[in-house]
Amino acid sequence: MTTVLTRGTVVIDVEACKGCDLCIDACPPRVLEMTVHEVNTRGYRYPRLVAGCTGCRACAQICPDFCFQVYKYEQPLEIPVLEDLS
Amino acid sequence: MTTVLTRGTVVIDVEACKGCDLCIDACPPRVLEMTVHEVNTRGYRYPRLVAGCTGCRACAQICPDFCFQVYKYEQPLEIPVLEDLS
Amino acid sequence: MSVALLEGSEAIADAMVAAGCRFFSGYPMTPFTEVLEHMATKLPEVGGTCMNAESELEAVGMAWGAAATGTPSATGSTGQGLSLMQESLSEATLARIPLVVLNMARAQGDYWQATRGPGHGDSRMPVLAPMDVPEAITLTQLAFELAYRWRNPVLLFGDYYLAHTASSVDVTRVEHAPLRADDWALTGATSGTGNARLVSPLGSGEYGAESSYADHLVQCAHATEAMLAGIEPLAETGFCDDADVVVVAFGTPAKYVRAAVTRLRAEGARIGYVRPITLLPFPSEILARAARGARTVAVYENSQGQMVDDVRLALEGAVPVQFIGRLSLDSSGFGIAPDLDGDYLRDRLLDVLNVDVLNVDVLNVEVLDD
Amino acid sequence: MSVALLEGSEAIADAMVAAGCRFFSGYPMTPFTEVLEHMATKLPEVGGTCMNAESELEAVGMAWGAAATGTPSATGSTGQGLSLMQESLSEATLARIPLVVLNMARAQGDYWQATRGPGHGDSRMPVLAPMDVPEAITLTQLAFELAYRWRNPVLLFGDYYLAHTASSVDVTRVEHAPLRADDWALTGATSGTGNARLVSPLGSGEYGAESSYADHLVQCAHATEAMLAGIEPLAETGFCDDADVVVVAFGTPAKYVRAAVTRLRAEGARIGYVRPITLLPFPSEILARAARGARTVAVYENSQGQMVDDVRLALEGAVPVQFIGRLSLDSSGFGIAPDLDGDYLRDRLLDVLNVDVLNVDVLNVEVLDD
Amino acid sequence: MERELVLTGIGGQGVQLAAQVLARAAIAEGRSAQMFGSYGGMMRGGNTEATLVLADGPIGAPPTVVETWSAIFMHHDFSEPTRAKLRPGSLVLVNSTVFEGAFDPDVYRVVEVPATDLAVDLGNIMTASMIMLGAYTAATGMVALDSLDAAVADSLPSYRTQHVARNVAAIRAGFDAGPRDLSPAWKVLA
Amino acid sequence: MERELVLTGIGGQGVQLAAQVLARAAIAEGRSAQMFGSYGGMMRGGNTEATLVLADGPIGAPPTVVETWSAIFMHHDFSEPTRAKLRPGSLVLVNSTVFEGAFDPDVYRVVEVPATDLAVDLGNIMTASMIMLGAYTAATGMVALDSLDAAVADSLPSYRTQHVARNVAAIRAGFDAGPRDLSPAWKVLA
Amino acid sequence: MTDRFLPTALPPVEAAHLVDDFGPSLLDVAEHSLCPGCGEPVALRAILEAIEDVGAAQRTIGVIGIGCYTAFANSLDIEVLQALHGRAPSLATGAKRARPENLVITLQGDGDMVNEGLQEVLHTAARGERVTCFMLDNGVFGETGGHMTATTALGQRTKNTLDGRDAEQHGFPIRVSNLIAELDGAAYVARGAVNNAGNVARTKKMIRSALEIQEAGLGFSFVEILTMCPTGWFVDTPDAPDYLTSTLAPVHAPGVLKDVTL
Amino acid sequence: MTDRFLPTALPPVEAAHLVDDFGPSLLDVAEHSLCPGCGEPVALRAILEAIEDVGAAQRTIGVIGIGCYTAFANSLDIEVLQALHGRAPSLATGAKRARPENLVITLQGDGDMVNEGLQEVLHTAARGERVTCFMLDNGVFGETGGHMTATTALGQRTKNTLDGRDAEQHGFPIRVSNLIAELDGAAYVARGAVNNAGNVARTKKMIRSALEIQEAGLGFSFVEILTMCPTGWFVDTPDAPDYLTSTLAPVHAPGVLKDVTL
Ligand SMILES: Cc1ncc(C[n+]2csc(CCOP(=O)(O)OP(=O)(O)O)c2C)c(N)n1
Ligand SMILES: Cc1ncc(C[n+]2csc(CCOP(=O)(O)OP(=O)(O)O)c2C)c(N)n1
Ligand code: SF4
Ligand code: SF4
Ligand code: SF4
Ligand code: SF4
Ligand code: SF4
Ligand code: SF4
Ligand SMILES: [Mg+2]
Ligand SMILES: [Mg+2]
Repeated sequence: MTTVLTRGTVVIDVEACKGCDLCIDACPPRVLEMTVHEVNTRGYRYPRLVAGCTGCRACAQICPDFCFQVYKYEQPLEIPVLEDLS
Repeated sequence: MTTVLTRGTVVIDVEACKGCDLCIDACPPRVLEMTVHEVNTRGYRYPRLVAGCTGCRACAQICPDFCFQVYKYEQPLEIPVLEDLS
Repeated sequence: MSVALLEGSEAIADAMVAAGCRFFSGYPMTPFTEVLEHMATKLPEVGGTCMNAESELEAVGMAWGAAATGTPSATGSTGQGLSLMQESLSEATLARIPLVVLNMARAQGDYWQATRGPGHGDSRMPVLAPMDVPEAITLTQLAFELAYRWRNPVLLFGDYYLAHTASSVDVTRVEHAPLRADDWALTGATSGTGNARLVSPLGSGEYGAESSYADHLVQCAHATEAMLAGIEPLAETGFCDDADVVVVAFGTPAKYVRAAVTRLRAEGARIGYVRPITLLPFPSEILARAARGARTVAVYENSQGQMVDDVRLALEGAVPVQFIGRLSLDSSGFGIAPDLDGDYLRDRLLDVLNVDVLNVDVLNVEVLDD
Repeated sequence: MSVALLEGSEAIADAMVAAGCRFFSGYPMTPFTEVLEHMATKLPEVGGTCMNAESELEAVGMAWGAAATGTPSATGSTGQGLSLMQESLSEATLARIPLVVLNMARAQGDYWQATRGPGHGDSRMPVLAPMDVPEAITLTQLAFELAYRWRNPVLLFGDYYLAHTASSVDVTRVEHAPLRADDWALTGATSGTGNARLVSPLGSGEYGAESSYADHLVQCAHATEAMLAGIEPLAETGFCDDADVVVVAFGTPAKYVRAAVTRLRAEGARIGYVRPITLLPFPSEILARAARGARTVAVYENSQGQMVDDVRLALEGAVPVQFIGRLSLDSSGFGIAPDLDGDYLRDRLLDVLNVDVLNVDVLNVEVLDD
Repeated sequence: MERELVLTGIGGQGVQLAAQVLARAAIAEGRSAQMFGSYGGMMRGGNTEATLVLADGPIGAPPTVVETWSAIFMHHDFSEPTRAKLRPGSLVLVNSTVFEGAFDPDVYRVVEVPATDLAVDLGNIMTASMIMLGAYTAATGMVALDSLDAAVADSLPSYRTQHVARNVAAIRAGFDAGPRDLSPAWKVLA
Repeated sequence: MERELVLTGIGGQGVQLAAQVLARAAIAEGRSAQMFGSYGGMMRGGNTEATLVLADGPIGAPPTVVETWSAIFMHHDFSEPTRAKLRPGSLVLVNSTVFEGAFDPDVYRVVEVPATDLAVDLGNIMTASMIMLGAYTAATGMVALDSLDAAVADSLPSYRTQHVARNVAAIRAGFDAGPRDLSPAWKVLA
Repeated sequence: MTDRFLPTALPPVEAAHLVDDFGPSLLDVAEHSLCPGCGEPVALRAILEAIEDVGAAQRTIGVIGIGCYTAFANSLDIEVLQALHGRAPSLATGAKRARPENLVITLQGDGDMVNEGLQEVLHTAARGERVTCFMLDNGVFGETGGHMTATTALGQRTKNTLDGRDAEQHGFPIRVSNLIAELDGAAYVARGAVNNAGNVARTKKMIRSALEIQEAGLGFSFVEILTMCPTGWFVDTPDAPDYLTSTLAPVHAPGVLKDVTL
Repeated sequence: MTDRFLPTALPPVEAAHLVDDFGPSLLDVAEHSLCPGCGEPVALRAILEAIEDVGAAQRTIGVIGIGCYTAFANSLDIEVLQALHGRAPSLATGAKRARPENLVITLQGDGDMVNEGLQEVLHTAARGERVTCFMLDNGVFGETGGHMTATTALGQRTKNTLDGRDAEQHGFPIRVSNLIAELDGAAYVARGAVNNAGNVARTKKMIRSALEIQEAGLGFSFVEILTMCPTGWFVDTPDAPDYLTSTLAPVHAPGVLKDVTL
C-alpha cells in the first residue's frame, strides 16, 4: 500500500459521455480509465478516475461532449492505493 | 541624298485602323509614322511607312486591329531618302 | 430637396437613401449598374456603406448580413443576376430578413421569377412595379416599409427605361412607420446574456423553443400567406366603366398602353386599362371589378406572356382573356422594345377592338392635351 | 437485366445509364446525394464520367460543358441547390443544351421553380413527375429523349420517397430515338475549317448569320412555345366518369391520393382523380375533360398550393377548385409528410365530399385487392 | 392482390434487414415488392419502421400505408404509429420477449413469438428479426421457406457473408416456432 | 398640356446635351420634364436620339412617343424613326448645313437653321445643337431665353464649366436666327 | 478493483477551486447530437473560450455555415447569424461593415468554405475585411455522409474514397490557409488542430491572436482547425487523433502562416 | 515631304515572302468592335497563333467567358462554347472529360475569372484538370464601363477608383496566378503581357508551353495576360502600354511562376 500525490480531481458527467476514449489518451498522468462493461443509459462506456489527477484540464479541453469539471485542491492530497500487482 | 537598307515592307489596312498609335512605338527601327490630318472613313488617323522596315513583324503582333501584313524581301532594298534636314 | 432632373437610377438611389437605406451591395450588370454607381456615391455621404461586391452571390450575402443587424439594406441586379440569388432570396425569406431587392430587368420576362420566386419552396416576396420615375420614388420607399413591416424581402421591378429616363422630380421622404428592428436584429448586445439572438433560415425557436425545422417552414409559409393577405393590392384603372375592351399591362409598357388607350378613347373607342402596381399580391379584385362589363380583356407584356396567367386567374373565365404581347428587344438586348415605339401596340389594340378605322373626326393633334 | 429490389435513387441511376447518359455531375444534398452516389459507381463501368463537383454551380457548368460535346449528360440537386443553378439552367435553354436535370425535392414546394422557372426570362424546361420507382424508370428515359428531340433541358421532379422506396424493378432500356447531336455538338472537328461551330446562349447565328442577340431571344421563345406545344401532355385519370369530386395531385403524394380515392370509391363515394405526369406542359385538356361533370375539383399538394393555379387555369372557372393540401414535413425536413401517413388526406377528401359517414357496407379488409 | 407488412422496432434490431429479405424472397418467387424504411435519426436505439407491400402485379400502394394486412412488432418503443395502421383481422406478430403491451385477440390475429429469447438461445441476439420473419412465413406462407435462404445472402453486405448461415438458422427456428397458416397470404384467391 | 420634342442626330453633335438644357430650363420655370435618350452603340458617329416631354403637371407620356409636337433634326443619318413620329402641324427644325432631305411645308411647320455653319462661325462646331436650341426657343417660347443660361451651367460636367459662355453665346445666336413665335408652346391655353 | 476508482459524481469535499467547468460558458446547452469523438465541439470550445479571453463576449456576432457544427446555432450564447452553405464570409462582411464595433466571426467547415464558398472567403480576405473566419477542417462533408471535399488529403479515407483519395481520379487537396496567406488583405493566418490537448492549447492561442488582430483593425484573420471526423473517415474514435496526424496534418501542416504583428 | 512615305496599299512588287498576314488565320472576321488600343485582340492573336503552332487547330474547343473579348465568339474559327460570366472552367472541365482527345481552353477576363468565377478556376486547377485557362487581365470590367475588379492594382485608375485604387476603401488586388501556382494540380502557370512586341513574343511562348502541358496530360495550365484597357483606365491609347508597366505589372509581375517540366 502506497499513496499517490493528487493535486486535482474531476467531476464526470457520465450520462453525457459518448464513449469516444479521447480523454483517456489526453490525460498526461493517465488517471482516466474507460469502463469495460458498465454503460450509461445511452449504452456508452465512460471514463473513471483513479488517484493522481493533476488538475491539468487536458481531459476537459479535449472532451467533445463537455463531460468534465476540473478542480484543483488547495492542498494536494496523498491518496492511498493498492500496490500494482504486476 | 542617301539610301536606307530596307529588308521588308508592310501592307497597311488603313480602313481597319483605329488610330491607337501602338504600332508606332512597337516598330524597332521606328519606320511607322501616324498621319497628322489625314483620317480614314471612320475618322481615325493611321500609320504610314518610311524606308527601313526590317520585316520584324512587331507592328503586326501588337496591332489590336490586325492592320498589318508583313513581307520580307528576298533581296534587301536600298531605298533613297532625302537627307534629314535637322 | 427641390425639383431636379434625375435619371431613374439616381432617383431610385435617392429614394432608397430617403427611405433610410444605409447599406447597398451589387455587381455590375446593365441597367442595374447605374443604380449601383449612384449608391456608391450617395451612401458614404450619409454615413452608409456601398459595396462593389465581387459577384451577385456575394452581393446578396453582404446585404443579408447588414440587414440582419437592423441596418436598412438593399441589393439587386437584372433578372439574370437575380437568378444567381434565388437560393439566398428564398432562404432570406425563411430567415425573415427585411431586404429590398431591385430587378432592373431587361424586358418583362422575369415576371414569373418575381412573382413565383424566389427560388424553391413556398417563400414569396411582395413585388412592386413602378411605371415611371415619380412612381418609383414612392414605391421604393414603400418597399422598405413593407420589408420591415413583414420582415421579408421585397422586390422592386424596374427596367432599362426606368433607369434611363430622366424626370423632374423632388425626392422627398414618404412618411412611413420607422424601420424598427430592435426586437430581433443582431447587435451583439444579447451575446453572453444567456439569451443570445439567432437569425436563421432554419428557424430560431421563435415559434417555440422546441419547434423543429419543419415547424419553422410551416410557420413561415403561414407568415407569407398572412403577408400577402395583409398588403393592399394596388392598381391604376382608367376608362373601365363602360369599356368593351380592358387592357392590362404593368411597368413602363403600361405607360405606353395607357397613352395608346387614352388616344383611342379620344378617338371614340370603348377601351379602358388596368395597371397592376403590386404584382404580388396581384390586384385580382380590382381587375375583376374593372373588367366586369368588358367583352374581352387583352394583356400586353414585353415577354411571351406570364402575367396573363394572373389575369386569367383573377377573372376565372368570367371574361375571355387574350394575350397581345410578345418579346421585343432592340439589338442591345437591354430591354428597349421596338414594339412600343411604333405601331405594334396600337395595331394590336385595334385588332382587339375589332375595328379597322375609328371615328377619325375626334382625332386631332391636341388629343393628349388636358 | 432481371428484376431486382432497387431503391429509387439506384433505379433512376440505372435508367439514366440505360438511356445513354454518360456524364453526370452533382454536389451532395439529401435526397439527391443518393443518386449521385450511384452514378459515381455506375458511370465508370460503362465508360462514362461522374464528377463530384465542388458546388452546384460547378456541377451544372460541368454538365453543360459535357452536353455541349454531344455526350448525354445530367445533373441535379434538391430544389434549394437548383435555386443556385437557375441562371445556368435558364441560359442553357438559350444555348439549346440537351440536359437532364433532377430535382430530388423536399416536399412539393418547388412546383413553381420547376414550371415557371428556370430563372429569368421566357425559358422553360419540360417537367416530368413520376409517382413511383417503375414510372421513374420510364420517365427518366423519356427525359433524355425529350432533351435531345428539343435540344432543351428537361426536369425530372422526384422526392425523398422516390429516392428511398425500394421496388422490384427491371431497368430495361425504353426504345427511343437515338440521342443525336452530330449536327451541332462540339467535337473540335469543325475548328479550322472556316466554319467552326458555336454553342452559345447569346445566339450562334443559326437563325441567320446577321441575327442579333435580340433575334436569338425571340427565336428561342418561339422554340420554347413550339416545344411545349409539341410534347404530349401526360396524365393518369381514374374514376372520373361519374365523379362528383375530382382530386388532382402529382408525384408520390398522388399515389397516396389514388389509394385514398380508390378506397373511397369502394366505399361508394363518387370520387375520381387526375394525376398530371407532365407538369409542363400541363395536361389541361385531360383535366378539363375529366372534371367536366364534377361538382368540385380538389387539389392536394404537399406545399401551400402552387399547381392549384394550373388547375384553375385549365378549368377556367368551369368547375370550382379548392385546395386541400398544406406543407407537411417530419422533423428531418427532407420531405416525409406526416399528413400522408395518417388521416389528414382522407379527412380532407371526406370534407370535400361533404359526408361524415360513407356507406360502410362496402368497407371490408379486402377492398384494395384486385 | 396486395399484402402489406409493417415492421417496427428500435435501431439495431434488424427491422430493415428482415423487410429486405422478405422482399427479395417474394421477388424471387415472381411477385412485386415495394419497401420504404424510415429511421428517426442516427442515434442508437432510435425508431425504425419498414413498410413492405407484396403483390402479384404492379403495386398501387404508396410508400407507406394507412392500413396494413399484417405487422411485426419488435419493440414497443415508437410502435404507436404502426399500431394505428392495424385493421380488424390484421395479423400481428409480437416479439414477446421485450414487447410491453397487448393486442386484442378478438380484433387481430395475434401471434406472440419470444424472438429475442430464441435469438439469444441461438447464440446471437441480433437475429431476433430473422426469428420473427420465420414465424411470419409460417403463419402466412407469404413465401416459401427456401426462398428466404437465398434472399438472406443477397441482403447482407459482402463483408457480412459469414453471417448467412446464422440468419438462415434463425429463420428456420422462427418458422418452427410460428403457427402454420394462420393467415394465408395468397391462398384466398389462389 | 404636354409638349413633345424629339431630337435626332449623330454621336458628337450634342443632341443629348441640348435636350438636357431645355429640360432643366423648363424645370426652373416650374414645369415638369421627362427625357429619354438612346444611343446606337459606342462607335463614333452612331445614332443618337432624345425624347423630351415638357408639361404643366405630371407627365402621362411614356419615355418615347409615337407622335411628337416638335422635332429637331441635327443630321439625316438615322433620322427616319423620328420623321415617322411627326404629325400634321408638327414643328420641325432642321440643321440645314448638313441635313439632306426635305419636309413638306404644307404638312409641318418647318424651320431651317444653318446650325453647323453658325457654330463654325462662332468658332466651335460642337455648339451646333445649342444654336438649334436657341432657334427652337425663339420659335416656341418653350422657355425664357434666360432660363437656358443657368441650365447650360447645370448641364455641363464640372470639368467643362469653361465652355458655359460659349454655349450660351450659341443659344443666343440661334435665338436670333430663329423665327419668333412660329409655334407657341404654351400660349394656346395660357 | 472498484475501490481504485475515485468518486466523480460530485464536486470534491476537500478545499478546491474550479479550473474548468463542463461546457464553455458561451454555450447554453452542452448536450449535442454530434458523433462520439468528433473534433468539432472541441474546436468550438476553444473558440468560445478565446472570445471570452479577449473580452468580446458581449460584442460578438457569429456567422455560421452549414455542416455538422450548425447543430450548435441554437445553443450558442453569442448572437448567431446563420448563413447558407458557403456564404458566411459575405454575411460577415455585411454585418461588420454595418457594425464595425462588433467582433464578427464565421464558423465554417471545409465543405462549406473550400467547396461551396471558396471564393467568398478569398474575396473577403483580399478585401482585408476586419472579420475572423474559422474553418473546421476534417476533409469530409460530415453532415451529408462523409464524402470527399476539396481539402481531403491524398490517401485520406472518405465515403467516396474508401481506398484513400487518389490525385489522378479525384484531384489534389487545396491548402486554403496557404492561399489566404498569399493575399495582402490577410493579416493573420494560422492552422491548428484539436487531436490532442497540446494542440488544443496551441490552437486556442492562434484563435486569440486572430481575434486580437480583428480588434486592432489590422485586416482579415483566419484560423483553420483540423478536426477529427471518425464517422466520415471510417475509423474508430480512439484512432482518429492519430489518423489526423498521419493523414491530414502532413498536407495541412499546423503552424502560423502569417502574422503582420511580427 | 509626302514622298518620304512608301506605298502600303498593296503587296510589294519586288520579290518578297509573306511573314505575317493581317489577322490570325483562326479568326474568320478580323474586324471587331473593341476599343482603339485595346490589348485583348493582341492577346487573342497570340493564343490563336500558338494553337496553330502546337498543331491543334482542328482539335480545339474554346470556352469563352463574358467580357469585351466575348465579341470574338462569333468570328473565331475554332469551335466555341460560350459560357456564362465566370463559369468557363466548369464547362471546360465537362467538355474535356467528355472528350479527352480535344485541346480545351478557356478565354476569360479578370472580372470573369477573379470576380464572378474565382472558385471555378481554383477548383479546376486543384483537380489538375487537363485544360488551359487564359485570363486577359486589365484590372477592370471593361464591358460594363470600366469598374474596379478583384485584380485592379493599388493606385490603378478605374471608373469607380478615379483617384486610384485605395486598399483601405477597396481592398487589395488578388494575384490569381500566384494562388493557382500554389495548387498541386497546376502544372504550368505564367503571366505575360501584351504592352510591347517583346512581351507579346514572350507571352506567346508561355501560351505554347501551357498548351503543350495540356497535350502532354501533365495537369492544369494557366497563362494570365496583362492587357491594355485605355477606356477603362481613362488614359490615351499611346500611354496605355506604359501605364500597364507602371501600374499593373508591379503587382502582377510577368514571368513563369510554375512549370513542372523544369
Ligand atoms: C447549397 C447547399 N448545397 C448542399 C447542401 C448540403 N450540405 C449540408 S452540410 C454539407 C457539407 C458540410 O461539410 P462541412 O462544411 O465540411 O461540414 P462538416 O459536416 O464536415 O462538419 C452539405 C454538402 C446544403 N445545405 N446547401
Ligand atoms: C452573372 C452576370 N453578372 C454580370 C454580368 C455583366 N457583365 C458582363 S461583362 C462583365 C465584366 C467583364 O469583365 P472582364 O471579364 O474583366 O472582361 P473585360 O470586359 O475587361 O474584357 C460584367 C460584369 C453578366 N454578364 N453576368
Ligand atoms: S485534469 Fe488532467 S490529470 Fe486530471 S483527469 Fe483530467 S487530464 Fe487527467
Ligand atoms: S472524451 Fe468525453 S465523451 Fe469521450 S470518452 Fe471521455 S468523457 Fe466520454
Ligand atoms: S515589320 Fe517591323 S520594322 Fe517593319 S514596320 Fe512593322 S514593326 Fe516596323
Ligand atoms: S496599331 Fe493598328 S490600329 Fe493602332 S494605329 Fe497602328 S495600325 Fe492603327
Ligand atoms: S460526421 Fe464527422 S464532423 Fe459530423 S458530427 Fe460526426 S464526427 Fe463530427
Ligand atoms: S473597354 Fe477596355 S477591354 Fe473593353 S474593348 Fe475597350 S479597351 Fe478593350
Ligand atoms: Mg467537413
Ligand atoms: Mg477585365
